[in-house]
Amino acid sequence: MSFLTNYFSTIYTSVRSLLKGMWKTGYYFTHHKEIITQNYPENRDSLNLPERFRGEVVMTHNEENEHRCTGCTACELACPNGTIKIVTKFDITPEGKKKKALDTFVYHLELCTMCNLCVEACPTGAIKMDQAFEHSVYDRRLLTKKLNRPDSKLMEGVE
Amino acid sequence: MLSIAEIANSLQQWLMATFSPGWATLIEFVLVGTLVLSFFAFLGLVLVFMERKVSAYMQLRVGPNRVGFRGTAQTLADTIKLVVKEGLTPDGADKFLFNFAPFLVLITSMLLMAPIAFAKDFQIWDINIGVLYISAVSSISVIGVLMAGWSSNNKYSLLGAMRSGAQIVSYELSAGLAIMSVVILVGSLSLNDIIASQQNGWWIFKGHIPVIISFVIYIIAVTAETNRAPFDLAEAESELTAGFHTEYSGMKFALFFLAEYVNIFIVCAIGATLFLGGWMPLHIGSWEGFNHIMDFIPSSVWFMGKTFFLIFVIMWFRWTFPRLRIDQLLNLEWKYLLPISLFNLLLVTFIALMGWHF
Amino acid sequence: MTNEEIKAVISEYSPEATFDETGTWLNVMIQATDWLPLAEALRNHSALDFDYLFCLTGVDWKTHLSVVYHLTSKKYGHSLVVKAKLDDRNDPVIETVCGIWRTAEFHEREVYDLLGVRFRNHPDLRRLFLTDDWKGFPLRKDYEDPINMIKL
Amino acid sequence: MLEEIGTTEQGDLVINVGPQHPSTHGVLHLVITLNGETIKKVEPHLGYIHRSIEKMCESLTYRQFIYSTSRMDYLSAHMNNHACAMAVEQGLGLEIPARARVIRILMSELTRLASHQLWWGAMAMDVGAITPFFHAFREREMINDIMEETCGARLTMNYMVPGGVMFDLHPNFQVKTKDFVRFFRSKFDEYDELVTNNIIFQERMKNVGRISAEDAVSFGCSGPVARASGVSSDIRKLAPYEGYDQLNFTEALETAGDNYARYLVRMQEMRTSLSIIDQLIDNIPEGDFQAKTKAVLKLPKGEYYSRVETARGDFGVYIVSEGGTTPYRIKFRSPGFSNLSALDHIARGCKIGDLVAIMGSLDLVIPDIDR
Amino acid sequence: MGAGSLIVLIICGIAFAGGGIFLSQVLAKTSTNPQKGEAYECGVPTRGRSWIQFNVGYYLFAILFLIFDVELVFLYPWAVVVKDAGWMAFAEIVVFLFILFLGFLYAHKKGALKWM
Repeated sequence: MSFLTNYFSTIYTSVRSLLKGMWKTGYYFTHHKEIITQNYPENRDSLNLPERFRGEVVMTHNEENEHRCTGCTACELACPNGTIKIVTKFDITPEGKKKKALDTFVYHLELCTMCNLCVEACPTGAIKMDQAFEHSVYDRRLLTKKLNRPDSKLMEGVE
Repeated sequence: MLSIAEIANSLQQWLMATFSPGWATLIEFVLVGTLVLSFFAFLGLVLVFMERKVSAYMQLRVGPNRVGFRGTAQTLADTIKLVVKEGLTPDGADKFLFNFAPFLVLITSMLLMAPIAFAKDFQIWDINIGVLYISAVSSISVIGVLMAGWSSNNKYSLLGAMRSGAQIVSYELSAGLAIMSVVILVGSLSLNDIIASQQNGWWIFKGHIPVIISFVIYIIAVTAETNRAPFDLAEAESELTAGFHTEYSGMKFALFFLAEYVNIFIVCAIGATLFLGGWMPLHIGSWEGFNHIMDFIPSSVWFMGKTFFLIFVIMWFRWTFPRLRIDQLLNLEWKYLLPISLFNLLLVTFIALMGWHF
Repeated sequence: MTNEEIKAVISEYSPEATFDETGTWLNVMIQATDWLPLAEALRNHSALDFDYLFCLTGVDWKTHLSVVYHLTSKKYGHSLVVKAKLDDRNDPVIETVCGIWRTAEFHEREVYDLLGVRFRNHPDLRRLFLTDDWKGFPLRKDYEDPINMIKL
Repeated sequence: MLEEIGTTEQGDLVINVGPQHPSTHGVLHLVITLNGETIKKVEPHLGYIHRSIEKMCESLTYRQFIYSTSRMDYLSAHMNNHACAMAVEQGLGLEIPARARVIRILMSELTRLASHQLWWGAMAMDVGAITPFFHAFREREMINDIMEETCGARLTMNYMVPGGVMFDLHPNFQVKTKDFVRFFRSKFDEYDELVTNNIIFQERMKNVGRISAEDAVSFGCSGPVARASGVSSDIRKLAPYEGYDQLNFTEALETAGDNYARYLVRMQEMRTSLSIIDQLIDNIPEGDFQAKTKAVLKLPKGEYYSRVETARGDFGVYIVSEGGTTPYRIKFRSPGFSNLSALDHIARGCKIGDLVAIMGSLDLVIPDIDR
Repeated sequence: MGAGSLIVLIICGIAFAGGGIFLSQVLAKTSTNPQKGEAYECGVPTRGRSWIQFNVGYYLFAILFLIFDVELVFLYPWAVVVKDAGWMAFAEIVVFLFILFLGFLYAHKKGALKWM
């Protein structure tokens, strides 16, 4: 007899557990308010990325097209992946001295792991992390970027 | 009131009057063929879309919502994609069987359409052994599955096919026994008789608990027979990649896919016919007013409503439950469903003989 | 068991072992040839009972190789680091401890794969990560990688 | 000869599962010998995503190498970084500010929760239930948002630096974390209703993939896998770091050693993590979030080993320093590697379907194994 | 429509499947590559043949199925007439099912329903 009670109680508990699960999924089926997915490309304008979000490295420029990079290569040394290559040139200062300055700030986005070490290492605060995250392109060469704008100069007073 | 049956009848009369009998029959055949084909394609599109939407809402998603109005054309787009895909046949496969299997599976589900009463007096073939016909023909599809799995010369396919063979034949028993309990109550194998007997109430209401048990067993068994989760061991994605149709691609895969969905429709249609009264509107005893209002809803809507409700339940299973393991699956059938349905059958007979059903 | 007691027991089994207590754990330096009897003792000695080998690795010291075993006892909670020195850099061989700690099977394959230490009597000593036809052992200090992403 | 054609004897089938298979979470390649449906032997083939992180680290500085460990067990990236930072701090003899310690613990526990949530969803998916996966992601998303706000990234946070953490907590952190804890608590019953109590799930999990306590120790299992067999192995208890010893929590232990026990241990751990967060969230000390360090770090000659309890178990970092700016040799002791070594032992005699469930319950993250 | 509908349906099935496959062959872009003909096994070349004799635990279930399926066929005509035939038919089927059930219990006892 205990075999039979066992048999039927197994059936009862199993069916009950299954119905409970179905109740839950049924609840979500009928409650569309609970939907969590976002309509991504359409909601681009309302996307709110936190300001700390690291999407890519950019170099800040002010309105006069001046940046703060002295070409000291601290970021290049700090980078674990060889993402940054700094090409320097020699400027002639008004006093007639030769001075090392930034020529091109090459940034390989395809190698970057967004570790933020370069930003931390920069003594002058020339680079920062940007929130842009849609980086996909069809040609990987496009991922190699030049961060300093054309004809930009070093900001006054940045050493 | 204009009903589908009337349209069909007047069409037939017009055909008979206009053409010679031979031509009329031929044209009728062509019409039926076109109708069935388009219904087939339509079912595939609708059911796949429904499945995707049901799963999406249960999974806190929106589901397809880009192609067409609110994503309704998504399945059409998928079909086009499958059509323009290259269908591959593996080098090691048994080419004939490999290509024949989708035909077999599809023809089987096509044949199962014949006895289904879609609306009042609207049936392709009013066969007097409808229930037996369905039991018999539906077992052919397992041969298609076995054929597909074996001929692929792929180990996953082989295992999937073997599993599916054991599974389908096992669950056929309890599905058959569940169907039989209604047959006992009605005393006829014809689907039309069964529907007619539910004039004053559906069997699920009239037949007391034993019929409800039969209904539950029927739903479980057909879920297993159509290889749907939680009994989708033949395809068990996380174990056997795609099971018996691993090697199928493009249109041949699409045919399996379509047949699967049409089979779901058919088993649910049979379930609706046997237990929920088919196209018969909801009638409650002697509430004349209520019954009269219910009669205004077209019979085809009743039929489709019930069928799609059952389809929804089967989808609901799929998106809620984990998959069983093969030995548990067979255990469930042989240790629980079969003994219970055998016992239940006797109970139903007892009730029928005592005349306790309403 | 305190370090002193462990030292005493170990000295019993391999008298030539030297000790180093500067780190978190007691370090034992032995020759590779002394390893197997010591390992058996560490595992089976009732007062030591080092049943948990949680790290097994090798270091290339340019002149020689060493295999480092980090052991702990689930029962007593004491830990021990054993460093076995392998003098022959061209064909470093040490006894396997698969039979004592079963996790060693994988770890030894890894060390074989990356450092080229052969574990004698290992049941299935094959490359674990690299392909079977790989030349050289990457974690050796003299291994030159033809492709170096960072230097590119 | 028979071995060569893959059929060892009559009736044995050799099947490759992976590297491209829906059930392996990553590119794990298992060669399975089957007798019918029963598994006779499982042989893992690794190396598909081996990047030789240990070798790479030998040319990276002590600040840089930390972040390469994020790519190992990406689900507990933060805790991997934690172990590395601790090893470096051990070498430098740095004292970490109290605030940084608490932040580290909070972040670690959040990461553990996120990892376990993903595991829960993936576990259910392995046994065939797809819906729980999305439910798990709903909660995980909230953690990711918290991480994104404070750390600046969602998965590979790169938040640890030797001496503390990279930034201070975001002003919203406390509020959002409390919200999350409240929300997650309310949804925890749902986890039980959907999966834990489900009879099919229990049948699939109970008495499957059993490993005894002795074998678990011998195979070097750690984390939930060992704890499910009754082996106490929580580093947070055995070798407390960062002030875990001052917190009030218990180690989740089960004795059955089967899939279901592993499942329960992880569910219990989620509750533990929630309670740890509860204890700390209102008591974050004020002060620095980073100790002062030199621009170039040099570890004195010696060997350093640090270990943390990641979501998968005992993660160890073994650094051999020759006194330079880069490690001489580095070894990561990853929990998944040892747990995988037990797979063959666990899976023998089970069915194919069980294999998938076992892999799910071991919670293997392949990059952790294929370093 | 009568049995002729079966022919229509079979033709429909062939037309649908054949038409679909034909259409896809016309429309699909094809390319040849020896790897395309390989059996799929997660991207690793298959080891050994698939068509070997192997241990199927399902075999016994198939045999059992045969027994029960035959029984099921016997039951159909009975089910149709049982209401008219009355209690005698009921008693007979109870005996029939009882014997079968004994067989089932025997199989169960012998372990045929246990997975191998």
